[in-house]
Amino acid sequence: MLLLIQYTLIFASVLILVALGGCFSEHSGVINIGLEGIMVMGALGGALMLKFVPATVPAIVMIVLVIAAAVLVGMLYSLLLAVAAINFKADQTLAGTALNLLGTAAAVVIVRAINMAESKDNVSSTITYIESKKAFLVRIGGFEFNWFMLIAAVALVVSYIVLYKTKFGLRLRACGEHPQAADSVGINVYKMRYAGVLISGMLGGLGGIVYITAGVSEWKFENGVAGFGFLALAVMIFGQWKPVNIGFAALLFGLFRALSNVYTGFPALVALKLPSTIYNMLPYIISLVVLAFTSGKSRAPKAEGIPYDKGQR
Amino acid sequence: MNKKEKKSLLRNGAFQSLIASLACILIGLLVGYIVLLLINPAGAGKAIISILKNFMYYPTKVKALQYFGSTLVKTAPLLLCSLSVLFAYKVGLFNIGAAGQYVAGAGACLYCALAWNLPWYVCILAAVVVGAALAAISGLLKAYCNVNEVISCIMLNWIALYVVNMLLSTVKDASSPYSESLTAKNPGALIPSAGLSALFANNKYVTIALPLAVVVAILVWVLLEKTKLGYELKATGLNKQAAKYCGMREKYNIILTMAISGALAGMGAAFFYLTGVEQWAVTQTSVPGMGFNGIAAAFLGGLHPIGAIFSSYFIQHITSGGAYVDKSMYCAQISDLISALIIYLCGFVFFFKLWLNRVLDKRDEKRAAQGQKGGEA
Amino acid sequence: AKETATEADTSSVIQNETETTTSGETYKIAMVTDSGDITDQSFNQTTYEACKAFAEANGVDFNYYKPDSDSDEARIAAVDQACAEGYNIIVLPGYLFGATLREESPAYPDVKFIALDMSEADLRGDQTDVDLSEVYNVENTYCAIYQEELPGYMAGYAAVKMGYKHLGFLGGMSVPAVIRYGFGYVQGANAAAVELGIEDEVTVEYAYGGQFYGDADITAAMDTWYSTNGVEVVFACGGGIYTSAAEAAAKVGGKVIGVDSDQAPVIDAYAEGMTITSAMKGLAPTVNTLLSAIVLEDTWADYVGKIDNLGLVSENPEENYVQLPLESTQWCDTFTQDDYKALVASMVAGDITVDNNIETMPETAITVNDLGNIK
Amino acid sequence: MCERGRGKVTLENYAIEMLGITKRFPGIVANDNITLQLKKGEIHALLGENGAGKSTLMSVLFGLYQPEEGEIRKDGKKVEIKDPNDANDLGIGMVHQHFKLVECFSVLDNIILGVETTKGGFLQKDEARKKVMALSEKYGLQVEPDALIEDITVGMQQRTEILKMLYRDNEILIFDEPTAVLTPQEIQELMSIMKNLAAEGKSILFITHKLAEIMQVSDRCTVLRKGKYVGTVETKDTTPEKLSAMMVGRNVSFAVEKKDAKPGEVVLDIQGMTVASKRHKNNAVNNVSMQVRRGEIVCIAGIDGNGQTEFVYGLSGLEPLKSGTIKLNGEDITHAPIRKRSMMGMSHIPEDRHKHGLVLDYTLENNMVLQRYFEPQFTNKAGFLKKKEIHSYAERLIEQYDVRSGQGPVTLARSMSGGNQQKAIIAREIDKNPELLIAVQPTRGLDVGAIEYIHSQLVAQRDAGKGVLLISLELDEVMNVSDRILVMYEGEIVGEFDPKKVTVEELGLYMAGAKKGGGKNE
Ligand SMILES: Nc1ncnc2c1ncn2[C@@H]1O[C@H](COP(=O)(O)OP(=O)(O)OP(=O)(O)O)[C@@H](O)[C@H]1O
Ligand SMILES: Nc1ncnc2c1ncn2[C@@H]1O[C@H](COP(=O)(O)OP(=O)(O)OP(=O)(O)O)[C@@H](O)[C@H]1O
Ligand SMILES: [Mg+2]
Ligand SMILES: [Mg+2]
Repeated sequence: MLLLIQYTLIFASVLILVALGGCFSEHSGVINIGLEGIMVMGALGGALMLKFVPATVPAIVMIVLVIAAAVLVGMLYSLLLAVAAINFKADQTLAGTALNLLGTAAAVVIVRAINMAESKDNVSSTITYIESKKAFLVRIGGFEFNWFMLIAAVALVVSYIVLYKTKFGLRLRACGEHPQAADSVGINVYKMRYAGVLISGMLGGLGGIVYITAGVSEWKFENGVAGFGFLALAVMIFGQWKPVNIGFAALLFGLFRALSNVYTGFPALVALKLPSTIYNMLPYIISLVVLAFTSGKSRAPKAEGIPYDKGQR
Repeated sequence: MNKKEKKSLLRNGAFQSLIASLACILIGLLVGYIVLLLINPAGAGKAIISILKNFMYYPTKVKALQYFGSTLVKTAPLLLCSLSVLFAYKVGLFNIGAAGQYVAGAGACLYCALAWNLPWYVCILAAVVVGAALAAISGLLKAYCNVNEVISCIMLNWIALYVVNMLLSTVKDASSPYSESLTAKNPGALIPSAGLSALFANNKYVTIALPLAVVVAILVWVLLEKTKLGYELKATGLNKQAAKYCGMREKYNIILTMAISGALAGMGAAFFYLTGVEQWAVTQTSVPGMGFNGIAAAFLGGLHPIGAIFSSYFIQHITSGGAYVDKSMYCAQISDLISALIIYLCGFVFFFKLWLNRVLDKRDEKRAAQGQKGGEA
Repeated sequence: AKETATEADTSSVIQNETETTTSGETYKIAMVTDSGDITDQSFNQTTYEACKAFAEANGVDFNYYKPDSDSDEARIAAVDQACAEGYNIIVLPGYLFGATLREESPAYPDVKFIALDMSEADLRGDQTDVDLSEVYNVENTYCAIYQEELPGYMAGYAAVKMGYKHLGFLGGMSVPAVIRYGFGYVQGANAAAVELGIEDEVTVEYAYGGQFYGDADITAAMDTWYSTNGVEVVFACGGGIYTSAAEAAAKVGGKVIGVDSDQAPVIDAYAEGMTITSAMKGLAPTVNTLLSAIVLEDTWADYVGKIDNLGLVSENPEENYVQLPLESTQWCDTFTQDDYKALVASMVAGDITVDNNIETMPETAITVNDLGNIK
Repeated sequence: MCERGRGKVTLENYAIEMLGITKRFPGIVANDNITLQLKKGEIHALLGENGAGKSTLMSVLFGLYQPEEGEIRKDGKKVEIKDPNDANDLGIGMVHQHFKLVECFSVLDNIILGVETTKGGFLQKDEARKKVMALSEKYGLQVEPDALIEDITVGMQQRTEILKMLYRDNEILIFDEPTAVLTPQEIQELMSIMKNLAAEGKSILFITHKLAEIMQVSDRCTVLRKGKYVGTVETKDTTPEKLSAMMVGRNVSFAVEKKDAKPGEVVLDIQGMTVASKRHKNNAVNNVSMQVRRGEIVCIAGIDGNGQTEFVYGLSGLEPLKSGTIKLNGEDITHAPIRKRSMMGMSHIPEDRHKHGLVLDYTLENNMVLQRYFEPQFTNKAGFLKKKEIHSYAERLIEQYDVRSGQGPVTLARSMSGGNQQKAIIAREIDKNPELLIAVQPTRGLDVGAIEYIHSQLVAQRDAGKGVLLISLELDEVMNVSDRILVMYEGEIVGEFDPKKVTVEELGLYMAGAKKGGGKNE
């Protein structure tokens, strides 16, 4: 049971962070299909930090450094989307897709280059961080608390406040709903959209490192992040672009994900003999069904996906 | 006078797409080369060359021909995926689900071939139908529940993958994670070569799938540009309400568009797996990249069916070329990197054209203005 | 006579090569990975390291190739490529190379093929009725298969003897070698339990990860085994999948059994003394034997055309192709080295036989929960 | 008539001067050396045909576009207006033709957007709310601060836009076609509001196509034609006729001259039509029965939002009926698909030309055949389009109906002026040679020239023996064009009148729902 909770929470943390990322980007008017790729890059940044910082440094230092790395790399990478989508009015779905493909490819190339530089034979795309990773974990009885759970929760609250209680949030959402209006009252739509995308890069990158440290102490980057970025996208929509709902959606999806792995701990479920594929598939099916019913009056930002161009009306 | 000609040529949309695409390719390769240099200056040049040479790497004509064949074999499905993407895109839908429809198609044709021992044409049909059906779901959701097709497609991609893995597990080798080999189980399901393989040093995977793919490309072009149906579909894609207002069955059209798009992707899968070149690994944990590369090919081809033929070949060419990079220095992902870069750069094409036209307009206005001034004076 | 002939034209083709070795012949060794990479922490890696070591020791040219996709077409392409670059000894680890051999061994009569994990069945593919010599080129190919069920048996036996009652088996993908390990493991555990008369106390959780690497999902499953279900030791059998087992074991001081090579060094990185033993098969020795046979001793003739079924050959465990590591195994007074030696002896003698079928889970007195693929 | 502005440099104190402004767009000079001088505290009307360059000129003043030539002065000092911020800092505000409000924000949020008051980054809405309420008191601009824009009437949306300007203490207020979207009542309110503002010393620029409004509120009026400056006149010593002459370059007749109608047999017969409402529980159209005969123009008058839109949707098949029957030429089409209705001779000039009327990203020629691309003359049996025929057909319509655009048949509809977009639609619908022509607010946002033209076309159709059903919000249009007036109020026909026998005032009462059960005054 504890395990179920633990894994639900850790998976949910990943989903919350990444989905919030998508949420910011879309509220600014930029669809971010590229979350998957951003996660990989963020993960890469964090993993390298874990690899190169000696495991002996105090936990808090390690945590800060790793997060900083993941966030930074994530943001830098999301710049690719920002430039293409905002300055060059590229098709956002296209740019996002490119980011996804590029993310994994680049990560593998980089990691291999590093590994091979270290030892000629090590052509693997794997980074190991057995010791250094322990910094994130605190055992409370049978429960393994992960600092990222806290961070995700905080991110959730902060996002809510930023989006709905601050000037920045008001302007950001205006840019996603009606950029011409925002422009006509002197808000710099381009700046705002940059902000939105960069924040999504930040949270996406963070989500990435959380994911690859969630259960293992080494990561093989050929495997990307196994569709978690897309799952997060589903969470965001399921949560109707609202932080609080996203929180719940993430918990639900996290639960399914966890169930698919720890169900052997529940005789009842074992008895069902459902292939775990079913559990893995459920989140996608559910979000489709939910979409079908909610999208009629979907709260998706109106101007999302439409490049903003002063000349156009 | 020749100024005029130059202008008219620059103004020509097709020509613009061509330059744009070439630019994308060049920049993509350049960046790839730089990456190689960073990793290991020694072999960078050799590596990029071998990527570009692909099969020409073989000294002997025979082998070269044979592997030229292999590249073509993999081009056919890519072409169909890119057609799937660009068809939907022309009608205002972004079918990111081509990947999933491809998976569904693969599942359908392999299952028909292995479980029911059906002949190849039936298997292709099955793939087409299933691909279409899957895409039609997205269409339905968009038409009746206004669910953004990109999102529903992404969901369906994963669902398709899981389902197909489950389905094909029932027809897999007892002792391996692969679907049974067609040659062994049901040679009748292999697409006939009709003597084509002879042209490619008896590369037995070269089949009539190649010419068929090209024919389909041409058909797509005709459908889009020349027919009433194309006119209707595009209108619907551009303005649903207007389409309804003038009596088009707009919901039906959206669904039809997705269905056709999905059918193309499904056919792509059939054209790949029914050559026997590859078996399906039921343990795949991620959707095959074919559909996504299709996006690349579609945009690199300037969203033109005929352009797609060449862009698809190019993408496949460098992808296969990646295999010849010296593994002791670099990894094959370099070519993934390059094609990903190219997709990314394709995003800039529209802006490039816009910019080019703006420049031309400015120039013409200046001319006009001067002309007027001259007139007044 | 034939062999020498082969030798002759081999040399004739490669005269123009530059590399020369002690034996005066000129060889270039290439290895092709099956679908994984040479860092799969499994047979690809072992084979690669063995080849490389040999090549460096004897100044032979060596390189490896990785097919660009997981298909026979790609594997064949990789071999073509190696041959085109003048490599004339090709090492192929993994049962997936059957089709490749059928195609390539006749195509390159002057190249020597060494196929590991290659059973006759794999080699024949669907050509079950024709004579083997028509299936592939018996004049330039050597195949070896390992009796993984034996080391698996030993590991299972050892684990129960060491006093562990709740065992687990976490396979990678359900491929023949892995299955043989697993079923052997179950039989071994069963035998030991019966011997100790504790059939009803011993349980084996049996599952495949469906992949050769660990991740959060598999770790979650392992956590359930160790923490919730109280599994004490897990036989992590397949590439990097041990990472998930070790990850989970570390949290509750659980134990792990390594595979293929002595994995104690790798796995103990997670926690001291986590690895109670490893079920090893002698890929490296085989590679060495054959490469030296070709390059150094000119005794290739003794091997070519064979499909060896490598297992136990001697009472002395260390001379066998399958074994447990003598030093890193955690011997205890319920299972001493001598007990192990005795076990090996009786296995050699044939007093103990291990069933090697991979179709159905062996009949056992102990409880086995077959969970199938958990991902 | 005064000379071109550059000549007489300012002695009186102007709030704003735009001197010799030139702005080019691809293929067109939207503003060609235009001069506009706005006095303090005056209401200055800007008049011109569609595409004359009014919005562009205002956009230049508001910093949305940069002019190629010319300069702008505030209180005699030269100023640079690079973007709306600069305009704001100079106290210039604008109510855009198409409102720039965030639908899912509250009125208050929209007003403060861009000039939010914050403490430590957090929004402080209380003072803002006070200030807004104060303003709305002072100028009689009622709004509900917390209502979402998407839930309030167009009128209140516009009041929000005005409050936006006032909240920013703007001195110079630009209104681009503010009345195009308002009901008569709302228009009157707006007029008085503008007067108050002017009285407060604010200077107002006011774009409209309705001369009556200009005569009513403006002090002076500047006229543009085809991007060129024609002149500026004192309103008190000019007349609508003079103005329209200046604007179009010829005399325009307002009274639509037409012979008496000779109604023939019934074309359209509606019995008990009821259409459900998307917004509220009770029906949008409730048990409406009416007829249209050949050779008459029947007009449905009423204030916006009284079910006219739904009525037309039901009639044209865009929405299903809840109950009732529709007969066209005696044939029941209640459940017929849209295409069938169209082929049976129903033409429909839609209310929203951007939403329904056009595929904005299609070329003009493709839009011209939108209703008949499938006919054998444009598509052969094999299902291929006959491009040549389509092209020449489009050229003919453009010629015949004088649709102006950049590149003729191959112009993107999006880039055409609204007026010309409307002409294109009318050409398409009329050339179908329909039995019944449904025209919904066909002259909305168009200039008098265009309006005159369209009215004459409607009459021509009538005289050709077609049935014409006109839905309009503008009383003078109703009175001038129609042969029979039905007033719609809350989804029901509350009265039927003969335009010659009824007064605007009486109609107004019915439209406002003050009187019901309209006596058929025969
Ligand atoms: N952003 C733009 N790009 C290109 N052409 C434009 C643009 N905006 C306006 N035009 C063109 O400039 C001309 C003047 O446009 P403008 O908006 O000033 O007309 P207008 O007087 O406001 O017309 P209306 O009465 O319909 O509002 C029109 O022909 C229009 O097509
Ligand atoms: N991006 C653009 N490119 C070309 N022309 C444009 C563009 N945007 C607007 N126009 C044209 O410029 C003119 C001014 O636009 P505006 O929206 O002010 O008037 P409009 O379109 O006529 O709206 P309405 O019909 O309500 O008057 C219009 O005729 C419009 O069609
Ligand atoms: Mg205007
Ligand atoms: Mg207008």
